[in-house]
Amino acid sequence: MVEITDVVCSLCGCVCDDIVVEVEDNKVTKVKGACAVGKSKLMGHGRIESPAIRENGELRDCSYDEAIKEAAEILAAARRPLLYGWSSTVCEADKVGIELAEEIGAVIDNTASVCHGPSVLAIQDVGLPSCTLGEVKNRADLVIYWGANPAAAHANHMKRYSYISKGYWTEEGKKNKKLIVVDVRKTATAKMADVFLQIEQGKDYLVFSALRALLYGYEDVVPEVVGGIPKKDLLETVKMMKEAKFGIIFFGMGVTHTRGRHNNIVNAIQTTRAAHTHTKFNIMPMRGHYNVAGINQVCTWETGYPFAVDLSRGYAWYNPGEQSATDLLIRRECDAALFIASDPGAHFPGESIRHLAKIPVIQIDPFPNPTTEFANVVIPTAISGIEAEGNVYRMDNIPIRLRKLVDTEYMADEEILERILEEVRAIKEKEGE
Amino acid sequence: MQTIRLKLKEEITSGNAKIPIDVDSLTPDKLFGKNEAEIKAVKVWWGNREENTGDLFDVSVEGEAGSVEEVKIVMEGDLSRVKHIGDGMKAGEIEAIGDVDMHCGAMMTGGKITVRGNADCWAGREMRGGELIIEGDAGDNLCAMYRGEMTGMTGGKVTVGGNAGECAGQYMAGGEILIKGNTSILTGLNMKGGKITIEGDAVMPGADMTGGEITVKGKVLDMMPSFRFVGTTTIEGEEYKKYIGDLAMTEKRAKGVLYVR
Amino acid sequence: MVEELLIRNGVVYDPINGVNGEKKDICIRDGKVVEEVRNPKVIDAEGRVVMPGGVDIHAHIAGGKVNAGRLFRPEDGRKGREAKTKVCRAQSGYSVPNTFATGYRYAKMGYTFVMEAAMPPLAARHTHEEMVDIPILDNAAMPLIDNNWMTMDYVKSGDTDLLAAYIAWMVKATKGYGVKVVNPGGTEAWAWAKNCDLNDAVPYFDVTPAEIVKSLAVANEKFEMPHSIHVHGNMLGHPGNYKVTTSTYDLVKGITPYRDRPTMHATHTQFHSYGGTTWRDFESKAGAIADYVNKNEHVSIDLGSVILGDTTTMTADGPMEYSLYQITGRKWTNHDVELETGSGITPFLYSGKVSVHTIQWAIGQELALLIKDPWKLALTTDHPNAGPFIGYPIIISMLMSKRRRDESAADMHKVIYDRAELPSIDREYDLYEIAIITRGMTAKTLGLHEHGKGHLGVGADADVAIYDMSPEEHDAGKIQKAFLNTKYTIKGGEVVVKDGEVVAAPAGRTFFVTPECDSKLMEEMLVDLKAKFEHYYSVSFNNYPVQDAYVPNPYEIKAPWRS
Amino acid sequence: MIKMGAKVNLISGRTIVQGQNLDNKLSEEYFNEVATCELNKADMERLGVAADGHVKVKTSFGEVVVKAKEKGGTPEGVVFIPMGPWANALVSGNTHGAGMPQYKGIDAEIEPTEEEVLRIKDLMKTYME
Repeated sequence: MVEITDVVCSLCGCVCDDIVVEVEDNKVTKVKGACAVGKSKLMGHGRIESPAIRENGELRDCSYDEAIKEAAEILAAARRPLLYGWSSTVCEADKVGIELAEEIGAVIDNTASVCHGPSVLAIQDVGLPSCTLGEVKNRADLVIYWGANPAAAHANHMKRYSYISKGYWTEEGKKNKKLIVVDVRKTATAKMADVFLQIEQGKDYLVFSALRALLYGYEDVVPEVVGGIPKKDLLETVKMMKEAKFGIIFFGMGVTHTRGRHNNIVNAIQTTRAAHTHTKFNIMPMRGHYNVAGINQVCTWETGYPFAVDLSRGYAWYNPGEQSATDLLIRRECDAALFIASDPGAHFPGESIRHLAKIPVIQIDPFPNPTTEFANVVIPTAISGIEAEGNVYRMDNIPIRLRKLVDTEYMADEEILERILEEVRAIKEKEGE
Repeated sequence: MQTIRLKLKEEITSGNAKIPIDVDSLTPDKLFGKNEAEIKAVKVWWGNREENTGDLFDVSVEGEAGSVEEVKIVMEGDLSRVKHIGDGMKAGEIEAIGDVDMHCGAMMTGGKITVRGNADCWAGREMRGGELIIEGDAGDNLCAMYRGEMTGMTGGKVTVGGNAGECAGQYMAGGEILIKGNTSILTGLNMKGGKITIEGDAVMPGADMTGGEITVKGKVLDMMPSFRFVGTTTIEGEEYKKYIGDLAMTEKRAKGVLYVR
Repeated sequence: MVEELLIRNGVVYDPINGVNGEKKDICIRDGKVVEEVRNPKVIDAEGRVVMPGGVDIHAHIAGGKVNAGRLFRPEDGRKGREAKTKVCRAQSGYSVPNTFATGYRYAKMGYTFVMEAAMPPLAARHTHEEMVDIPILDNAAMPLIDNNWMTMDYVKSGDTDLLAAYIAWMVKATKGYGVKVVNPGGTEAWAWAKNCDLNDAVPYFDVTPAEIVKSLAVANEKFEMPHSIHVHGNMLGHPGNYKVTTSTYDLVKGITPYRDRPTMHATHTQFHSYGGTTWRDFESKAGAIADYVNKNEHVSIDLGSVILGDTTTMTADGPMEYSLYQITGRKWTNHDVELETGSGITPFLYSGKVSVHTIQWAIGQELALLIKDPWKLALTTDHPNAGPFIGYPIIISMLMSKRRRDESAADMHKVIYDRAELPSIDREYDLYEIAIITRGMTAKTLGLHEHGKGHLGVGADADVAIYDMSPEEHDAGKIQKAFLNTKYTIKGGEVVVKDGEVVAAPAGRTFFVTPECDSKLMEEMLVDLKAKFEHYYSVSFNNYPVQDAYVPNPYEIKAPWRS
Repeated sequence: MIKMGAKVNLISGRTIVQGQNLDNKLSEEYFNEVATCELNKADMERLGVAADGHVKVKTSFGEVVVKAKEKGGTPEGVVFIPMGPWANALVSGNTHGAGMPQYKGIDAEIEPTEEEVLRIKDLMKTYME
């Protein structure tokens, strides 16, 4: 048995890096310090066992070479290919993916587009006053979760970084902190709150604007109830915000997924800016996958833009809502798709999945999932953070290197993509002759 | 007068995938002075490959034009995947028969576009001048800015016969928009100049506006909680409530005017 | 196979070797300058200006805040789009170009080395990931070590040996190049939405910025560090700050450097040379700063000269960016980094119609023209803060042409004639001086001349820029054009730019310094540092240092302890 | 008021068990967690559906059968289906120019049903027709 310390969890945007793992016979046998969700990931699940190609409706096992060649042929022939996913793998693989997209004139998009893509759009409107998670741990005396339920989605978040954690000016943990939760439902997180604002579904935008008006001192114009929340509760919230020495808003998909989308986030950020005229206030998206922040980073420094990048003309054109994966699919725009480290079969609207059944689909993933059901080429891969190492970015954009814990026979994402790129170039060279 | 007819060939959009064609190279000012053969040879992007216009469209030219103003392009066929119609156009006329795809009339500075159908998102994006008429519905982000910019439409006139989607006129700084139907959420978001008239209903209009004028002749649903009521006004014989806002931008900057019946 | 190249008959400006416009051949073998070659490929540089590859001492080209700048400015991205070619990747951006464009555009200007001026240690991996993606250029990055809690603790206890041990660990852990200081104390104060002047106490830490600067300078000189401390002082961008600036210079006056270089490099000095009390009576104090630099040897500066137009400002100086955002009301991003530093970003438009911007524009050039010895200053725009690096050729043409300056001033706000000195200065730079402020001085100040950069002596890296202009050229427009796109840029003996086009894009190298510290001292320091990780950092100690994988093309410089 | 074919506001989102089975979607555990619809007690009663009884949820974009599950803290008239294929059968792909489908706040109708809940593979098959 080998004990490995300082293991980095490759599940959610918290990227906890203090996990202890026991490995026996090249298998993870025990996990300490991870949350229930992270532990489940590190302990492992059933795998896609072999590369496969669909023939007459059934997947037939084949070699890596054959699957890679087939994938390359599909991509090289496509007039409007989509390369999507990228958030549950390492930056090294993402880089190759972007190069492949450039080579074949593809649209490259990542899971941010159905997660915190709206947050990115909002940042492009107004910016983002934020900080690293350690800042929150050491300084925050007011924590607000808005449309986020870390108790279910980021189970270590409060303990490591926010409400329950202990830091330099917060050595007594939650004792001297306040927690405000804004949500439609009284979630497990909401039950811990000092103040729970139960908001009417879809009314977030109005509530943010009301808070801003109050933070700037225009109590007279705000109606008695906004978005289902009584004005007196809004006033109390504003008082807490002003009196805090360091406030932080964490927001989740309760805000990005609902009516208003990115404009809800613009308004959340504007609220933070309004609060900042009184005291220190920051805001941070609760990023989902462990490296969704990373693909946004890599895609930005390589193409200039974080997601939904159209390289069909050889340069990058960026317009979420036009080039994002869901739009391309529902509008039936793409004629081939590669999915890596993501599962649109489970996470895209049914309407857009329908098109996937009609075009060639390549799946690169360690695990079988709904996407496998209609993939034409399936390429199994090593699990980043367990079987392969590489760089990832935490939700606060801090880069951390995933460790390799066990050996594997599966090819890593980076290598598979490099091989596909090589094949594509060979095909193109041949065509050029 | 000269009429250039461009009819999209049926097979282009009849496959499993409907791959859009970008036609920003097919504006009256860019085609002026070209004969039929030359027009057929103009390159357009279809997915990740450039094609000849003549390979995608049936092209015919009637009459002569002495100036760009005398050039009229008529587009026909299934235009629902034809993007950037009249994008950047400076003068002349385009008539699109049927529903058109995104960015119709984006960045146009002059001339006239008539869409005899619906227009998808970003019609009139960053429009600087000229006239855009959409007889049907407009999609989202009508006359808005490009991502990250702080200025949308600055001039010209846009008329929508039906409804408009979300964020119509975002960051609008000048010009006029008339919407005869209803609008979805956040019309005139961040507006700083110009005029929007909505004959139907609107949801949360005027949020974060710092200038310009919005008139809603129908109902306002989810009125912003950060506007100040300042009295009533009569417009075209009807009484309207006048609000200024958005105070969420601070009083100093809240110079937008919202009229609600 | 031996790769040989001969650059024939160029007019060479190589200030480090005292070569001032001599017609000379340059022989290259295996990426280095050599005495002679036998069977070379020949490049005819007849009558053209030849210089060593440019060395930029201070620019923000890679890392968290640069990328945050790209991410939140798609409207900047749409400005510089170029499709991929057989050699080049797709390009985008103007003030915040993507990594590929950054490499190509610098190379086209004849630059072959760029120093990334601010690396937040906790995010050092990010800076390195981007630097690897910048083609052609050799580069390095300076970690921020001034607002760190460890630093302030040792400044307070007065233990500069332990501070030196911390510097050694930090520079090594981040694979960094030297000690960067940005608004010492003020950035920590910003974590509470406050700021610090030079002699204010930092909230909760009971030290002053002045003490931080002085202690860091002392600690830095305990090693044979190639570069001095690199300082962005307090009160950047505030009217009347020139007194803070000279007071900051005074702090390191008595400290002996390890070799013949200053003890402080003061960066983007334009932003620190302001008179007046508010923006209303704002005026240039470039004269006062130049006077100080002329009379003293312990400080070098770079300009931070303004390029008119839209840009993206970004700095670890969080409170400064907040002030700027409050003036413009445009988008604003801030990112405070636990126990270490912070950053702010906001777009900004420099307009020649605005009085303040006009004076700022004048100050950068005044500094260059009033400081007598060009070896004391470097050409920068603090890219992209005062303007993007792609504007360097504009500044070069201004410095070389009084006429161009006068013509430009005539189009600007008339305040330039009342509250700036520029219109009355007649000095014009010659090509030798331009070569000094763009390669000679910068390589020397960074200590890179000992590692093959910034000159063309035998043994130097074969980094050469051949500009398509005659040494006699006086037309400012032609000078600008020549410096924007070289006839040839040669990097490590390989032609990377020809006739203004990138023809090859080899990977660059990352330079980093390894300070060598007494192991007992290191152990003692590590006890304190590990406690900080245990209680306050959100990343574990063992996951903190930058792994070797992030520096695939390393160039290590050892900095021994000076016993 | 919820009754047969009553109008509700549908939201979707994460749960712990859904997260634990992200890499294990073909499992029984994932099915049991994700092919469910959470309602508050009063709505369950008014709808006349028992725990683990089946309900059919319909929107303009699709319909799906899931198990009903009582959950406190859910407001009246709001129903929650964990994010996954069953919830997504009901979601519109229109992103309103933002790239993001509206996964929360969808007008839906709900009614008790005797129909079976589709397994993941069968659900996917419906898209291939």
